[in-house]
Amino acid sequence: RRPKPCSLRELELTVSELGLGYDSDETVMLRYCSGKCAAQRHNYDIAMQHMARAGFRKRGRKDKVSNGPCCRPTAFEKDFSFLDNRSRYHTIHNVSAKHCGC
Amino acid sequence: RRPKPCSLRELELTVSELGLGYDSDETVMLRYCSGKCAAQRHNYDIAMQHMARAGFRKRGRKDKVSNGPCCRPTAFEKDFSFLDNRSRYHTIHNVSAKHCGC
Amino acid sequence: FPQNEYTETVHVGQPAGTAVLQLHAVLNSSAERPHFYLCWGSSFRRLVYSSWFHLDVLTGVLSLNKSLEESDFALLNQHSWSVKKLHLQAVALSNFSRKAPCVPRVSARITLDFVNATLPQCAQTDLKELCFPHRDTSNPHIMENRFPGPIRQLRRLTRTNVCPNYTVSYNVESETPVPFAVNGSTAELVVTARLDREESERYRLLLVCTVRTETLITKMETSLDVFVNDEDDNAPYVNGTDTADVIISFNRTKGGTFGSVSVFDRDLTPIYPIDQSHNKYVGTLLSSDPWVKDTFDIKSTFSETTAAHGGIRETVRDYQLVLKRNLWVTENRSVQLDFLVNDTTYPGLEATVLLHFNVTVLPVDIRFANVTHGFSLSRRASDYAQVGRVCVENCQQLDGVRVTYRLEVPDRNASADAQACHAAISVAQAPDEMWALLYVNDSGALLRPECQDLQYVVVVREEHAQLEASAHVHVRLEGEAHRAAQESQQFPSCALNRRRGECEPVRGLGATTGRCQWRQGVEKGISEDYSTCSPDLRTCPDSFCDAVESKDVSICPQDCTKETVTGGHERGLRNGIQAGYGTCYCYSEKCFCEKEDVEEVMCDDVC
Amino acid sequence: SELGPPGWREPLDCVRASELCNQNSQCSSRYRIMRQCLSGGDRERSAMLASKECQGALEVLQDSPLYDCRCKRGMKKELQCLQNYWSIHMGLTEGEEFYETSPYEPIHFSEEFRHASIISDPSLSKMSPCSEAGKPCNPCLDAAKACNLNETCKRLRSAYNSICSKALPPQPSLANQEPCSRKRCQKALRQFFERVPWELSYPLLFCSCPDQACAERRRHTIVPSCSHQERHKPNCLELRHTCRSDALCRSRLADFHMNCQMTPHTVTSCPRDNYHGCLMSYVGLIGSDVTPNYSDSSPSNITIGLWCSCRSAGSQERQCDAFHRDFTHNSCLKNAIQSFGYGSEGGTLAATEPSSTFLPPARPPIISKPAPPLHGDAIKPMDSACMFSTCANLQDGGQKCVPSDEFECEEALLVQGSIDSQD
Repeated sequence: RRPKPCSLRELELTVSELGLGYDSDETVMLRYCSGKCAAQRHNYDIAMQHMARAGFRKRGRKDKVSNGPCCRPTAFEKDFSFLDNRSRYHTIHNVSAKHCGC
Repeated sequence: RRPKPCSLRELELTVSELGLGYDSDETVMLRYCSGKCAAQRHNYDIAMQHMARAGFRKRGRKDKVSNGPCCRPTAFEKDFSFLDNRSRYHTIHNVSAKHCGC
Repeated sequence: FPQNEYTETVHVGQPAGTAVLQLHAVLNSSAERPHFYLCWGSSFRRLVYSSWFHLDVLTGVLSLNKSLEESDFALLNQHSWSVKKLHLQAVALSNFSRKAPCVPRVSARITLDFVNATLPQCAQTDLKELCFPHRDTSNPHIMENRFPGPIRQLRRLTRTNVCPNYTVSYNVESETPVPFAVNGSTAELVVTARLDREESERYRLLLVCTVRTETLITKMETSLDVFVNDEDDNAPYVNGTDTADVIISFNRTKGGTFGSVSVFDRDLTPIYPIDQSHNKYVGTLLSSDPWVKDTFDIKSTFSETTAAHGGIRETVRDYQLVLKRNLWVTENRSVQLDFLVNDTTYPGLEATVLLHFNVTVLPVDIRFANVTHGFSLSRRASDYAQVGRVCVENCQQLDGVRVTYRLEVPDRNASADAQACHAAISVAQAPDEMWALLYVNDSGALLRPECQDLQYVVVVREEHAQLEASAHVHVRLEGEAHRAAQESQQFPSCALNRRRGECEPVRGLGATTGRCQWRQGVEKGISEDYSTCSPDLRTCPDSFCDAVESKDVSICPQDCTKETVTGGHERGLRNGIQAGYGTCYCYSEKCFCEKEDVEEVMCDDVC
Repeated sequence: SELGPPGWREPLDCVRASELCNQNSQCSSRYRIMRQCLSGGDRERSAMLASKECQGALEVLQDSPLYDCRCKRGMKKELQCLQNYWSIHMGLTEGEEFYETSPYEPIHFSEEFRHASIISDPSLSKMSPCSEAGKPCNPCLDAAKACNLNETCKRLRSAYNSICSKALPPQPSLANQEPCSRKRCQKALRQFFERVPWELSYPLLFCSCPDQACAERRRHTIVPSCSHQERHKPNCLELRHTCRSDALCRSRLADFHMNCQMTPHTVTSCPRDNYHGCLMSYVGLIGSDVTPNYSDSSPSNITIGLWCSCRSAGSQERQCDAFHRDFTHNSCLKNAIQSFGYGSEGGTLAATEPSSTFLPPARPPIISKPAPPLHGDAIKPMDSACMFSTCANLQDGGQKCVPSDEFECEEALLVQGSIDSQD
């Protein structure tokens, strides 16, 4: 199956399932970014891929480098507020993606 | 040793060593981005880290997601031209970073 | 002047009246008398040394007007303490004149090295110095057909009194007889006859100087080349035929050139300066027929050749018929064109040559060589798969003819289903191509059982005369039909795939067999034989973005992409990838070429 | 008639000189007349210049600062300065001089240039493998490496390379279409040589080459296929005419002629042995209509030429040959290139030797036979004459000197005794 390009996806889950430590059964539509960014690579990335494999080691360099753009949020949805299971209000910033990009 | 933050680094090598396939002994000052982006993470990243470990599998999702911003070039140096070992000119675009960012 | 540069040396201490050098002028006739003047170029009047010299009007001898002192040397603000250069200009007029302005290209330039030292005594003087002036690099150039006479003073006038008891004499030698001699009394080199450039362009002379002292005879020799300048004194002539028979048939495009007739001229034709009035040719098309005037022109190109005998340079002009417009396929005529070539600068009578072009314009039939064209096609072929090529007869030679192709169903009142089947194949033609390509327009129709063998009529139409011709096209479908109705699918681009394993199992846009085809490159560096996944290796990649491929860049981005390619590569002349490193693959128009031997690392493994 | 305050006449740049002239009514009116005198084509210009009015204008302008104003290379408003210079000097010389006076200020031999041969620059000599015996040596590649490690040099080199090597897609409609955009390429080349320090740009051009690969790289430095080569070679005089109708090109050509003119009685055969001046004016021509380049890739024998021929030059063949030979057979230019290049051959031009005007490099460049020191017998007579002597009492049958194409013959052995007795 051909890997899909970088795009916005969504999953409905409870606030507790977010793993941020809040205990609340309220649900949230979590939007996140996933997929391939191969089409957005540059000569830089091809060179980094080659250097990471051999070039850096030959020159005694241990730098870790990224060899391709990542599928990341380019904008987040507005803050999300909810009542936890002890009826206290909380607001979480920048947890759900609005747009994705490489 | 504390990991260095995302920054611009440079290394002098021949064009052949770039690994793009060009055969030229001319040298180029390759600038690249390396280092940690820990300080730039959001709630989104923490949630993604948690979901990647368990959350997605529970929901039958196999999406691969990035759990933190990457140290990447935010701008590239101008095109670089050189003569290969058969005295023919080539121009490479976007091979050397000018600025880095997370 | 036979030479436009004169050089000599003058020394401190030489007295007034000392002869420095002698100018000469070549005469047009025996009646002419040259008058020599130092000419007052606008910058000359200010030169401090302008008054130090005198030029004898009749003899052309330049002499010192005053004795040269060390103070004179110091006056000149050139930064050299040993030798300074004095620049004078002179003109030769055919009569007396009070004030002679310098006329460019006609005046002679005199350069004197003023040495800050006295003339060496006889004992210190090298004998060669008595004979020849210092490094005289200016060779005489004499216009042909001029009146014989002296062209150069051989004696070194500034040294005549250095060794009074030596006798210096000159004579001239050459391997072959030459029209040159030395005047024993005046020691001038004399041209003894009118020269003819078409006879000899250059004379290689050997100047022999004999110095007799009491005890010794010394001979000094040096070569001198005398060049003969050209004058338009030869009429144009045709060597062989003055007629060209031209048949115009398939190639009838504007700018097309036909036939050739050569006109020779023993004179030279300077390519530069263009407006030079030497050997200037004018051609006239002698025809009042408007059709001829609108349709034809004569173009000439000239080149310099060397004549068989003597290797003398001469000119040859080739005259060709040129089409001023495209000829229509129906035009059918014969006409004789006369073209008058005139050497306008040749004074004689026979300055013209008449050339003839017997032109036959044949009509062109627009027809297909074969009445039927048979093709086979896999039922699994994808959209834009190429079926084959159709072309009118002689289409490779046809030029200047505009034709368009269309496909029709043979039976006009065929059923809807039959019509739907025939929508499977369509035709495409590139703007400047004479042929057309048949390609799959609806792959879904190919799979339907009711779509058996597809029969078409291909019609070609010539744009201007609206001539049409047709032929029968039979496409035999191979492979299994599918019961279920098939909607046309969305095919991805074959070029997306980066390995054989990904490429060969999948369908792709333009795949003739239904599957993409993998090409494995073998070379190490950047090569035209790069690895890639293609819909049809016969047409992609072939560095040519054809009429079907240009309908959708995803069909063959390797040939058609206009975007920058990432990775080691060489661009095609118009677009596409001429050569690539390792494997070339493309996301729509964005192409990459890189070594493919490692599993792609996901970015976050690294962040 | 004196046009300005006393002492007004020290040489100014021609922009300032023209401003001063325009501030003086008499001068500015003559200046306007002069420009009209020169506005016509070659033919009308001669007639116009001979007219009373133009001659009068010239008389006045010769006393103005415009008469001996000069321009500086790379100065602000350089082109305007050059245009002002020619607007009067074309009138003085009435056009077709073979050699014209350069509008640029004389180039003085800079000590810094002579010392800064590649070997004495630590950052480069470390780079040059030539200094280490046995290692592959390609000074031209070293020069490219040095350039790539300097931001300005790298940027401007990449700029001209990408413009000059970008092929224009073929357009059947255009008759003799250029393979690339030549004008943009030439401009980018000029900017490279004007803005990059010569310590980085000259080695790219004048590196010395031990083998063909290096020489081929050197020949390609200025992208010849685009910067000056055309499908049909023009006539060299036509090339000169095109150049002389552009103020910048005309100035650079005059500068080259002045600084690279072969001058006897010098060691390098360059005027005042100033080979830096010759190189500088040679580089000034690159990116103009008269762009010179190496004509082949032979490592040892440097041959420079223009992309033109003297075929079909008619009676002007000699003048055409003479113009082209100033590039193809120029011992000053050849020596200048070798003198600069051999600076990179490790150790030949030791900067520390006692200073003298010029140290001949290890492999002597092509120098005309060293002229004797200048004293009373100033100039030696024709070097190419053959001399035979016999005793006066013998038959007058001295040997014959057969003329050959290039008439260079070693001085015949003199009859011993008979000549020596004379000295």
